[in-house]
Amino acid sequence: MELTILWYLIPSLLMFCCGVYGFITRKNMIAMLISLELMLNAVDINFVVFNRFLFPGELEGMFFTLFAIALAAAETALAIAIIINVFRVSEKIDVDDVTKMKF
Amino acid sequence: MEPVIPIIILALPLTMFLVLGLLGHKMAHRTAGILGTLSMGVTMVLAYITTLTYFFSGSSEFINEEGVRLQSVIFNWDWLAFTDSLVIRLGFLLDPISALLLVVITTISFMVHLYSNGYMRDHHGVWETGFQRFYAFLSLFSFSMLGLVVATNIFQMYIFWELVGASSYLLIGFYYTKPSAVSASKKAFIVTRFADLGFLIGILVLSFYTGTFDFTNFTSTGVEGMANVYQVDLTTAEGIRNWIASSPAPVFMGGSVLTWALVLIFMGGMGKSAMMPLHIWLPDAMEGPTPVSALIHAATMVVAGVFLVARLFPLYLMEEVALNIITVVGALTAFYAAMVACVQVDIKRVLAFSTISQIAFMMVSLGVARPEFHHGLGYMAAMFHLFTHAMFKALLFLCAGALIHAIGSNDYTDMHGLRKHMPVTHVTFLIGCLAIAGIIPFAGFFSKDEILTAVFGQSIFWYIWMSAVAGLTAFYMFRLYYLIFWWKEHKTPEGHHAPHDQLWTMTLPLVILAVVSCVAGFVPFGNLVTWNGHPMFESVNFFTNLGALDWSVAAISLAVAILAIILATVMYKKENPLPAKMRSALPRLWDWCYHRFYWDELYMFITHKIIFGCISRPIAWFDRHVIDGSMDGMAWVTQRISFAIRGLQSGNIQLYVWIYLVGVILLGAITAVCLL
Amino acid sequence: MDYSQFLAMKQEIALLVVFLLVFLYDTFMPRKALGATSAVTSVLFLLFTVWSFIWGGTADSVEAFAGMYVTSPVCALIKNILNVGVLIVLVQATSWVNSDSQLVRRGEYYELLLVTLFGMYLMISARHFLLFLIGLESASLPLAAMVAFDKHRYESHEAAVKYLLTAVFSSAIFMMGLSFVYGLSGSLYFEDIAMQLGSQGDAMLIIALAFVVSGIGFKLSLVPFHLWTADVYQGAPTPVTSYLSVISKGAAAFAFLIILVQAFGQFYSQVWEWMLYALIIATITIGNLFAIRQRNMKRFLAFSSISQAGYIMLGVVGCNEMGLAAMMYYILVYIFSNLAAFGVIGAIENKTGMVEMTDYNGLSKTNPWLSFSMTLAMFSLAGIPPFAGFFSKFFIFTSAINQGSIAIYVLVLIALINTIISLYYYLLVVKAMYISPEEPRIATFRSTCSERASLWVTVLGIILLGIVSYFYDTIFNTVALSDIFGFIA
Amino acid sequence: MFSNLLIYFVVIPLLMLAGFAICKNIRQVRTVAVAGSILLVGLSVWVLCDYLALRAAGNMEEMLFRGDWTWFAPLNIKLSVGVDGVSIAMLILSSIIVFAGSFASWKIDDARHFFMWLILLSTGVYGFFICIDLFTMFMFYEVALIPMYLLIGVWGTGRKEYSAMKLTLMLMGGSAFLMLSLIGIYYHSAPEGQALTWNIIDIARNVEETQCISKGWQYFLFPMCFVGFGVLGAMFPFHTWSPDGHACAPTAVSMLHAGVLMKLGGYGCFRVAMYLMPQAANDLAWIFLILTGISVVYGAFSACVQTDLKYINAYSSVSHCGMVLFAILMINTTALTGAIMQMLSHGLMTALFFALIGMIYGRTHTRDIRLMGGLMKILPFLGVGYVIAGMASLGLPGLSGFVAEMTIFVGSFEHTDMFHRVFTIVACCSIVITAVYILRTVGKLLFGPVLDPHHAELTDASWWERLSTITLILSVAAIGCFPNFFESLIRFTFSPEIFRAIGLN
Repeated sequence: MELTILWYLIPSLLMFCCGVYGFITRKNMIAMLISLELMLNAVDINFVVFNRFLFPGELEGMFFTLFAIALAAAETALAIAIIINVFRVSEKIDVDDVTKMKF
Repeated sequence: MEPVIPIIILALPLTMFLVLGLLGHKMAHRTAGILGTLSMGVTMVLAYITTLTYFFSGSSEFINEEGVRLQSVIFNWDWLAFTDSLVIRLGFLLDPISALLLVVITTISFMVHLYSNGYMRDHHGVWETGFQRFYAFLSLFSFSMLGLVVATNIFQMYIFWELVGASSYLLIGFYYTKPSAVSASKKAFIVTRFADLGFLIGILVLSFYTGTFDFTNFTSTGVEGMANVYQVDLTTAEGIRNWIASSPAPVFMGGSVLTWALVLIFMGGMGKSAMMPLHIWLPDAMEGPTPVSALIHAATMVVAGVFLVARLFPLYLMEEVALNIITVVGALTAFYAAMVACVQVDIKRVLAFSTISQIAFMMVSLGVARPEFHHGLGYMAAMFHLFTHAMFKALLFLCAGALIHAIGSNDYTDMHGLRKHMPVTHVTFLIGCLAIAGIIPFAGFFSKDEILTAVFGQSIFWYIWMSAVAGLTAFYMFRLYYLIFWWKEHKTPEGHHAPHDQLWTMTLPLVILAVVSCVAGFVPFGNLVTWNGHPMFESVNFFTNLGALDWSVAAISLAVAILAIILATVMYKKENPLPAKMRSALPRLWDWCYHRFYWDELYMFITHKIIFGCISRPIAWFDRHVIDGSMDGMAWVTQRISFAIRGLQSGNIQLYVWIYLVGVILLGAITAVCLL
Repeated sequence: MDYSQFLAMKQEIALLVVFLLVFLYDTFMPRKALGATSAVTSVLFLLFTVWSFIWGGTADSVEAFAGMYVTSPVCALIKNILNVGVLIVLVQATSWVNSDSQLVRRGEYYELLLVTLFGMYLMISARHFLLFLIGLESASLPLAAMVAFDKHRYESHEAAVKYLLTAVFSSAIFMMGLSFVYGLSGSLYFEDIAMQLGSQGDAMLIIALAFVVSGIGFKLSLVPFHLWTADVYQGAPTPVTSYLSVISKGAAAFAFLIILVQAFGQFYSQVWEWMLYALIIATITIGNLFAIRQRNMKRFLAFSSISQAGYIMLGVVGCNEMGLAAMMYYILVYIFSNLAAFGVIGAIENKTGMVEMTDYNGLSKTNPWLSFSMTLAMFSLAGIPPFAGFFSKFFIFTSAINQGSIAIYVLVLIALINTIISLYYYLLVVKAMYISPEEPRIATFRSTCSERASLWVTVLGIILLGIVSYFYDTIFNTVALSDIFGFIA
Repeated sequence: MFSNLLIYFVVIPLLMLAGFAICKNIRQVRTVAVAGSILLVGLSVWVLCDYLALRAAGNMEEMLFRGDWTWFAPLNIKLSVGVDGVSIAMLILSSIIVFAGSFASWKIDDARHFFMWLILLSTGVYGFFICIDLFTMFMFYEVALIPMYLLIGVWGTGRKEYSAMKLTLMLMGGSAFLMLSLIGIYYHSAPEGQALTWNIIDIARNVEETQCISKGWQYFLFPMCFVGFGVLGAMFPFHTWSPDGHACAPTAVSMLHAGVLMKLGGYGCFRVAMYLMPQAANDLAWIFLILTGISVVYGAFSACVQTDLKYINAYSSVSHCGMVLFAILMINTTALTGAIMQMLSHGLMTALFFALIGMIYGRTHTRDIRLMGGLMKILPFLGVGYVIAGMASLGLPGLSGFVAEMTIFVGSFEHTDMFHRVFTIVACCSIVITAVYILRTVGKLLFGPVLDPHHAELTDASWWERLSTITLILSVAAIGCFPNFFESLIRFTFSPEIFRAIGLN
């Protein structure tokens, strides 16, 4: 059977939604970070797929994906560092506990 | 006539006001008194000169060949130009009535100035505090009153009208530490101010439709060949009436515009001349020093209303209605005031009410005056009575002043039997009483007789009515006379010296005025002051007035007066139970008269309960709570909202992201829905 | 390839040079020489700023890398405006950076800051979404580190977490949007996107546009993408907050306009005009409503800056040279006014550690000059003449109304009514300082010379920027030459 | 630029500000203040004389002393100045009141900063009156508004924080609408294809010749403009800032605010709203006539029951300023002349009132008339001054109030229809109510026995107080005695060939 573009787009969309869902529901910040990664990767898939199916012969999407991966890595590193800092200071890693500043 | 003298007549009192007002407290009392009196004397002399020139010089700008007296505008300066045609001018209009009023005002004013030198200090010669201020205000008043009577246009009249109001306010409130005086002055000002509102609106209406303020454009036509000289005639007034009738909106709420204008203007007159129902300020005005009452509230200012009507008389002739209203108001007021005067205890109040009643006489006589009847006899009579009344009423007030000064009280109950102690005052007061009672040959007799004749010519009913009022007048005046000078005298308390006649400064004016009151009646007014300047008699001599009497009327009024006097004698010559009997016979009537028919209470109710209580306070409340509240309310609501939505900023990242997401979706969805 | 086209990026390169110098100095200089780091940086940056004012600009727009990167007089100008702001921030930061708690990490602050600035340069000059994304990320990621700079303050870390997580989330959304745009247009060049998309508006594109807008709206902290702002501003060290509040906002605003106009210009008036309406009204109103209640000065200024962002967006609505000029002028004035406020706050915080509004009661009695400059800042932010804020507000409203439809009048009226609310809370500060009868809590002190210098500059700016018409005229003339709005039919 | 006389109305205050900045002690501050205000009075008189000379020489332009200096070229914003009779009258008024005010606040504490803000305020006022460019007018307008906040907040009394905040927010709220309408006017200031302008005269000409502001736009812009200025003119129901503000403000500020600042409202209504949008003015006048008619009577009535001297005067200001707007809306030469006269008259009179109230308050430390009495005996000078002010306020001939009110009434009466008639008569009634509350106040405050024995040893006015009072009394009397001079000065502005924007005559 023929694999149309949808076969790729729908999973990536699902992935994205899972990421969003996870980000909003999980209380552990590391878990939230993982969900973020899901979202970013979904985006990458989108780019690759669009490039591959709609505009073959160009590489713009691919390149974008490469950069995006790098950026995602950087973000993760930074995020983890900061989360560790928070843990150091407040002994907590639960997102509900980092709500000192509000209103 | 050269404008120099007229200008000085107006300028002198004004300067005196400024000088005494600004520098007065630096001067010695005596200096201030003398200064004021002298300047007033000069003014009086100049006024006499002006008047005599007007009446007897026979110059062509004052009288034409067939002996018709003319109106001549001595000078007329632009003061304020609203539009090209509507210009307020300050000028000097010389015609019979203004000339007459010049004499009256300056004479009485001078007498009062003289008299006050004595009156405004106590027995030990200690001057009243604010003596200089008193003279300053007197000068201010004289200035304003003179300006009023010589006004060339109705707006100038209004200006000085307000000024006399203000100066009377200041003079009534002269003893400003006395609460009663303060409230009296306030009352006087506000009541007259209310009347002036009518006057003002009347002026606005009249000037809007006629496009002018000048009296000469209302009532007279220019004499050809002579600038600034006019002759009174009806054609102009008729022209105005027809012009208004042909204007787009000649009728306003039933009445013709002209009627409205005239009635409203008359309302101003009612206020100043204390006609019912705007009379209530005059009795209280007696709180002021007695000379002031004599000058302002008996002789001059209160007749301003009469003068105003007389000034516009040809216009009033165009509107029968207005004249009838004037008659009715006058007649009612006259009777009412006379009734009240019969039971008052305070002698100045008695005089005040008699003043109201006498002015009402003049009003009535203006109201009944018609050209077709004896060349408008009523008009002449009114002016005549204005003159004589000014003299004898001033006399009476000054006598009252002398008494009060001697006794230190306003109540006749503290006086009784003073005829031995104060002979001069006694005699002059008696003359005054005879004059006002209308006993031949005193001044009052002639003027009042003319009035009654005029009324008789117009309607029998009002004639009877007014004769009754005349009787009442004689009655209450002699009641007052007996209660003051007869009856058994009080024991002088130890340590007090017995009452006695006052200084010459105070007695001299009494004597002069008494003499005037005796002879004034013989002045041949018919040839001097008539509504259109036409003389009434071909030739005049000392007995013209006697000759001109309508003896039937005269006899009746004389009889009525004498009867009234006899009645008064019987009741009050010596202490007897009759008055008490009468009082208990008609308790209700007595009560009502004694409380002046509760007019003041009514006004109190209207002002305090209705205007303050039902209008001002609610408005103030509304302002504080509703208007203010709404503004504060907005602020409050904003605060509340900002407090209510603070939950969005919960500090929880996931909620932030959630809102973010919803925001994005909404943004996209709404836009999509809107566009596709 | 032709390396000479790197020369087009001379401002960026010069900035990198400055960055490297600072880095090397910080790394290899002996300990005792490090005391001068701030001075060195400031001087270097001052030189760079002057240089870029004089030689940094270009006569006309220059493309590089097949049009991924474009610089033009306008871009140079906005970069210069940012430079001025950054310079002030650097000077203000001095005393904080040299305080004991920060001593060890002194250099890093500057390095991170310069990197983010570099990122913003890229955002401004990018004409291709990849480059833009790189700029965006390199402008926002180091900022997270800077927010977390205060190692010993918990708030600092909490702020950092909030900032980073939400930032990444938003950039994910942004990239998702991009992917759709790419799918629809087949290109990431702004021009090509504009061409390809033509004027076809299908739902998918609108959703994509919403995603993109939200991504940049997050940087601008437009409601409802603003929720991180208050917490981050409050938690971050004051010099970082001030940097965050003016510089990155300015860069983002400009980039936002470029993207909307050049990539989605064809849709103007159909799509994003309405999005902007909604965003502007929400931003101004919500920002003000929250600001009313704030008592912490930094948090208060956070919300005030949110509503200010709404006013800045009015310049985009205008969507013409006048609007762009008004917007840039507004950014310039806003930089000065806000930095004046933050300068005072920072000075006081460094001395006493007080940031509550109630701490400012009776400040005028003890520190008249500080309160005076604070008052000027507040008046300028509230748009009171004769201070610069009035002019910028007036111009931005004028440019917005240029469109002339009643809808715009309504929009501007709402904005104007909001200025009353904002006036209220700005006056609250003045009231605390001048009117409040309580005893002053802050004793008289003498702020460091760097702080005073920065305050002088900002106050002068507040007074002169408006009255001296040179600044606005220059901006307008520069903008008038640009072809940015060439796409708008 | 500095060859133009008018510019000095802004330059002198700015120099004064600089002077205050370098002043060392109170003496120097006073010197600067007095010197500056005298200079300003002199300047305004000079301008007046020049103006009359030019007119006499037959110069018929609507604005003299014109000057245009480009400011923001891209938006065609100019600093363009020019005056006609009306503005000159306002300038004279302002300088007299600034003069009197600086003497009235002789003993204020922290005089340096006080005068700085006060003079900044007056800078705004002067600028507003000399400018004929919408942008600069608006800028100066707001410059004049904001110092009030600190002046009241810092130097005020009573609920000063609340009042200051309320006043500032309400006035700024008004100016929000104003700004929108001004920008709107700008975008319709010229027909298609011509350069837009902020210049009032050009706009008026364009409106007259090419109807560039269409009727619809006028209907949209006029109310916003009129309300915007009307708030400052204390138009019902936007007057509520006035009582509180005045009650809490220090003497000189009340003087300047009630005397001059509230005139900005009336002036603006006439100069911008009516002048640039005549049709709307003609068609919508009735709405605002109702509002102003209400505020005339409303203010008077609520003044009747106040017990705080400043509240009484504030409400009477509401009534009198309502009269100004009322007359402006009558849209005919006489009424407009009356309106300007009323501005002059009310400005001086109310400044006099507030000065005296401040002086009395400074002695008795109360403004409650129920707690005072018989002051005439103790403070004769202040008492007499107060009576004169009162007489002016209730329209006694020979003082300014009478002239202004009569002109207004005569002008308003030129309308024949029922609506205008009724409202004219209602307005006339206010003079009686005015008499009521003025006499009530005077009676309670000055006359009668001395209520509080402590008042017995109060001292009468000092020389600076006398000076400031006498200045104002003289000006009030001058207008009252020689009205024709002022009226002709003003009326020329409305003379048919010049006053063309509002299509009357």
